[in-house]
Amino acid sequence: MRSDRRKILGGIGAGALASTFPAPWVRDLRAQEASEIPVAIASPMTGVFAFAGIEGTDGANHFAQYFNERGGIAGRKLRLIVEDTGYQVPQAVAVFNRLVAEYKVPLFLGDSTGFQKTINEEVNRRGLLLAGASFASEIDDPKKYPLQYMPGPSYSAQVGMLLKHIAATKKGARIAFVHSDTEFGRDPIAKSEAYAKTLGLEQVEKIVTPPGSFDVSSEVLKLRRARPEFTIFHGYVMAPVPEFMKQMKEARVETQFMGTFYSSDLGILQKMGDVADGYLGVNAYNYVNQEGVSGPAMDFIKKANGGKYRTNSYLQPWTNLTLGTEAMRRCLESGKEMTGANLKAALNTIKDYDMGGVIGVPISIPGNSLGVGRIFRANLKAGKMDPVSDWIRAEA
Amino acid sequence: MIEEADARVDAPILQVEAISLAFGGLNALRNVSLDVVPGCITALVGPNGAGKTSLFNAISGFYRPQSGRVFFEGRDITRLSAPPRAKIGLARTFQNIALFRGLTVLDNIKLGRHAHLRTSLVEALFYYGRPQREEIELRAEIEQRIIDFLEIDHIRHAPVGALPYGLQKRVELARALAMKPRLLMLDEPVAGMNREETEDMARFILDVRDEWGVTILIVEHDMRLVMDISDHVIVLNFGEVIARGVPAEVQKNEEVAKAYLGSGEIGSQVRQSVTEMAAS
Amino acid sequence: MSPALLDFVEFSLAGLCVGALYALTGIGFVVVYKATRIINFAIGEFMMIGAYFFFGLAAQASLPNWAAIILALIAAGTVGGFLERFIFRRLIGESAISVFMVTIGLASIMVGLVEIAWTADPRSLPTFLPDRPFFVPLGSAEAFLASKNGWSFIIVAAIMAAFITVFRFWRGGIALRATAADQQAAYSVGINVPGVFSFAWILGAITAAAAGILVGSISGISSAMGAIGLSLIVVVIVGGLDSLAGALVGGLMIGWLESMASLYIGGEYKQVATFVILLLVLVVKPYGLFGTHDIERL
Amino acid sequence: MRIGSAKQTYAADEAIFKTDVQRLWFGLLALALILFPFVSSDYWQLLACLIAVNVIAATGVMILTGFTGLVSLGHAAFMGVGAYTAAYLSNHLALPFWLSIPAGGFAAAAVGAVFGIPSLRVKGLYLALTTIAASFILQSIFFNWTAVTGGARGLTIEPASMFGHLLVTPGAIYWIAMPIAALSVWWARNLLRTRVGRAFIAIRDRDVSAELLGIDLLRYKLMSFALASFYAGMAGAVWVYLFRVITPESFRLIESIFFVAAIIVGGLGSVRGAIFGAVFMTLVPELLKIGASDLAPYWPDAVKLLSPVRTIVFGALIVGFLMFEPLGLNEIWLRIRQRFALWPFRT
Repeated sequence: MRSDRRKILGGIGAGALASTFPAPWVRDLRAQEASEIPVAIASPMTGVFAFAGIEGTDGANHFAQYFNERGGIAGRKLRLIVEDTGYQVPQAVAVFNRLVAEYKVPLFLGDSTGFQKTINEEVNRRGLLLAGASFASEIDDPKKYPLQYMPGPSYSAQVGMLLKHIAATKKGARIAFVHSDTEFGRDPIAKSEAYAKTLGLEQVEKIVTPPGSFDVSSEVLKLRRARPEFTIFHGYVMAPVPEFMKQMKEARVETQFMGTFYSSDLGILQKMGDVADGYLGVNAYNYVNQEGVSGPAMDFIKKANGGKYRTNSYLQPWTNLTLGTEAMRRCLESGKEMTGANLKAALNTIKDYDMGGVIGVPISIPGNSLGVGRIFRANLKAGKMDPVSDWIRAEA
Repeated sequence: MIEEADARVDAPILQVEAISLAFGGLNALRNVSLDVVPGCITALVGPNGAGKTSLFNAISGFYRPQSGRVFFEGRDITRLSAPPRAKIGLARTFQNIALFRGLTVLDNIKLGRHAHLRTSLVEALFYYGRPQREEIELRAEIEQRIIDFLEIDHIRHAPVGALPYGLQKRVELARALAMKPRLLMLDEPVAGMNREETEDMARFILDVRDEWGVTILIVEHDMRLVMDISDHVIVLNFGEVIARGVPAEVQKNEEVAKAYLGSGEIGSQVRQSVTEMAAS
Repeated sequence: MSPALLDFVEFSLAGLCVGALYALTGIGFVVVYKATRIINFAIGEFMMIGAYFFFGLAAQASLPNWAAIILALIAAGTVGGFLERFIFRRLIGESAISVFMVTIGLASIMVGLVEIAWTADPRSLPTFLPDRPFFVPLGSAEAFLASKNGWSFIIVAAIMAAFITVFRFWRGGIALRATAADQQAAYSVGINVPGVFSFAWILGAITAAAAGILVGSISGISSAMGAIGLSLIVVVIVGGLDSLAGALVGGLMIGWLESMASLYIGGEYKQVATFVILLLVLVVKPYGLFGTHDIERL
Repeated sequence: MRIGSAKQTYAADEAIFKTDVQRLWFGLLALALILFPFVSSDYWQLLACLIAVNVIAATGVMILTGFTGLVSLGHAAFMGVGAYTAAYLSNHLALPFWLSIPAGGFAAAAVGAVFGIPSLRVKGLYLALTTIAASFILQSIFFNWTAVTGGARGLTIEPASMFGHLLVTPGAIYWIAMPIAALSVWWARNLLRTRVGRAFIAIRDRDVSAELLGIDLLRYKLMSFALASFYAGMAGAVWVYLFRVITPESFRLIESIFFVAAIIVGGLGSVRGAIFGAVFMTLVPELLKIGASDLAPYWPDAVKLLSPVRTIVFGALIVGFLMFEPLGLNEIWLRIRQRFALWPFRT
């Protein structure tokens, strides 16, 4: 009995090893086809950000389809190599090292701020272009991160857009920040507090929630006392935002809820339920189901998904790849090798570029970020996000 | 032999002075005093629950008595914790064998010498110089003095858990001998052994006293063994000393007989056969 | 009533209500430990599967909430019983740390299965609690208590009452207590000890699932929500692993302390406050406030 | 083929390698480890470095849990102490790596000894829980002591340098990580041949009788904690030179669990088990990942759909080993070796 089980266990183990072990060696021998441009993606398919990683992978795959259908770059097709990181830096670094060594990729998409910071030196040394899912303000600095870029405005630019909107709506309004006590949550806060001051807004409360805590009742009590007119969430995806909104409603605090990119997705807001109606979110992209939005890219997306809604996380790698491939095109067209420095220089030449409907205005990328965003209002009854501002260009 | 013991009778190696020990209202030991004469075999007997093992534990420092004092070679060790007591020569074996099952026989025996070795953690990591010398010397000594003496050379590399009961008891004795004992405390050394093994053990115990010059304090139920080998007998009942003296005297003591009958303790012959069956 | 006092009362109420949820999870943990001496590190994952069962039945299969809750609890209990029967019972006699690691392995398996069945998307649970807040009268003022907090407290109190009844009066509960006190003795008086083990696991799983549904209704659910269970282990360390009263007091105390830390120092210091208490307890009473420990014998 | 040998001296019988054949195999292994970086890609070098780091830490956990019987689930946090210390010393005092790595070890040893104090009063699972508490507490210190740890943002460290060369690639760090791993293993083996190692095992098997044999429990339990944490600290310091960025999230409870899982899978109570466990637990998830991405050309959603399967396999390995192979890989290895002991004369 026992020895049978041993055999089975051993068999499974041996099978697992046998099926995988030779692979890397075999692959090393495989000649890389000159007709392809490999791009590697380290994506969180498990762990806390798995939902974003999975959406993003779909977005990236659809982009590759779109791009290749349209001929690639001078006949060279885009080939994506996607791997899971579990949203863990060491795993992401391992993925990076392997894929970069194996495929000689000109562009790598990462999964987190932590990873993008960790790998920065290595990226500089190896000379390739890196983008990812992070909008960390720190990375929006071409001096420190010369070979990186981000597919939208940095978090502090996003909060800045919200603050500007508030200042335009109501002079000297009372505002409160609610953010998570994580790297992601803390990122824009100091800058935003200062910016709110210069706009003449009155900050009446700042709430910091520990990561992983589900209870918000004592925080709500604080907000109930502070009575902010605008409450800005940052550093969350979903929890605990809905609970904040529900309890604030119960406590009859009349406040306008707002949030940054990750918690401004229509899909997420719909999951939050009715309380999310009227929520103001800043987004770097158009929503896939937004009316009157078209362009070759957006039309493709709508068709490829058969009308299914796709989240912000889907459009993020789409945008990264659009910019990255455009940089490659420009680089190759000017007869240069696709090194990181050349690609970044080519990327910075992108001016007033049409994103094919993904972003409502022509964009430029003078530094590390794509500094445009727009504020939308959740209209859950219609299942839509209604734009309430024009496309805003980020300041600094 | 007897003369030598008599000569030193004024300076007992171990003196227990009126110790009392209680566990949550239950008195395990009440005002127990005893002396152990150097170079002799002193037996501690009494029915089950009389407090023999508790007394052993108090002497070796595992329990702290609530009152009373313990002297070893004239030194008050009442407040000393167990490890230093082991170092000054109080060695013992256990009623339920307490060998380290994850180690070989040899390593178990080596452990006995622990307190006398000097190797520090850092030295141990490099195993160079003193630690190596110390280990090799220890090994040589154990091989020559203990393993040969106790006739366990065939099992020195065996893991201790796999050994038969009688051998385990012998390894435990070997480990206690490795402790450089001045006083060897044996807690039921032949319990559960068959006759042959018991006789072997008795021989070893006598040899330890005679050849090694080690004083022995023994707890044992096997009355025949006790009467055969011990020089002094102390009888405990309900945590109190009820009799003491040379074996012949104690055997005749009525109170002792009553204590055993009252406790319903079966005779040693019956017990012997039962344990033999169990061991086989 | 002075504003400072009102603050204190309101925050205390909020804290105690959250503490009740901590206590509930703690009890799911203690029941298993008490009977079987197994530390169930997968407690958070039991919460998670309970919440997902409820989600599947209520939101996806569109059952009425009450039916979905009952079925979800039954399903979670079945999982608990199944794991006991086919895994933990075979590990009786293995070292405590091995069994502990098995629960960790199971936690990982459960996460993977949930991700396959429901994907890793975060989701909201259907609302099944009224959303009218409580206003507790306090002299001239009123203390605000969010509805979910209040209802969680009431539900947890009801579950606790049920527990006490079971343990005091029902034969199975008494058998469980007897087994906890002395397994050998329980065997010898004819108690079906393996049955008690199964019962403890089922009960533990149901309790955890109930806690999971309540927590999920507050924070939403995701395949990563098991981490909450991990952080709640602090509750049982403080209360004592084998004490139901300890879990209750530990849970309430930590909930209250967190709320106080949030009021007087700031939300980011909630956890620090918890750890300070934890440290104090470990130094002063390493077996927890109410935990027992066996006297060492040779 | 291996043939029983008669030893001439006690010293020979106490040696780690008892036969020439063993020495030969060891020589081949050493040679392979030396040649490895010259024949492998960056990726395999990185994995080798990660394995080395994990071997160092797992050997420490093995000493503490496998030999002394004290369960620690705070080891990743101790690793973090080493990593932060090394990073801080290297950034602020410009300490070279060969000083900051041991310094990281010593800092972790001090912290580990402090958190080992409860081991004097509690045992077994309770101790495991206290070490979880240690892990939480240290984690919160990493997070909040911004002046030293950089808080949530973490720290960046300058690359290690040797003779003016910056050691930035995994291939370069390999020459730091692998020797330290080898040293760690050698230390552990030596330890077991002396009174200290025997005392640890005695404490594991029966701590009360160990005390009556003259082993000072307080001293040895703390010593074991300190030593194991020293290993963890060094592992953390090497880790930080490998990745050059630390955030508090790098050293979570789950990593501590990883180490305990590794020594169980490898086989509790043998140094070899720590090595096997660290190698196996590092490689298996990677290989499964490679397997999934190899399927991608034929099955585009493979990575997406198989990722949860990896989580399941990780858990199933732990459960499977504990249920069916509780003595771990080391036992399997011994069985295989037994079978081939007299090969080719008899199989």
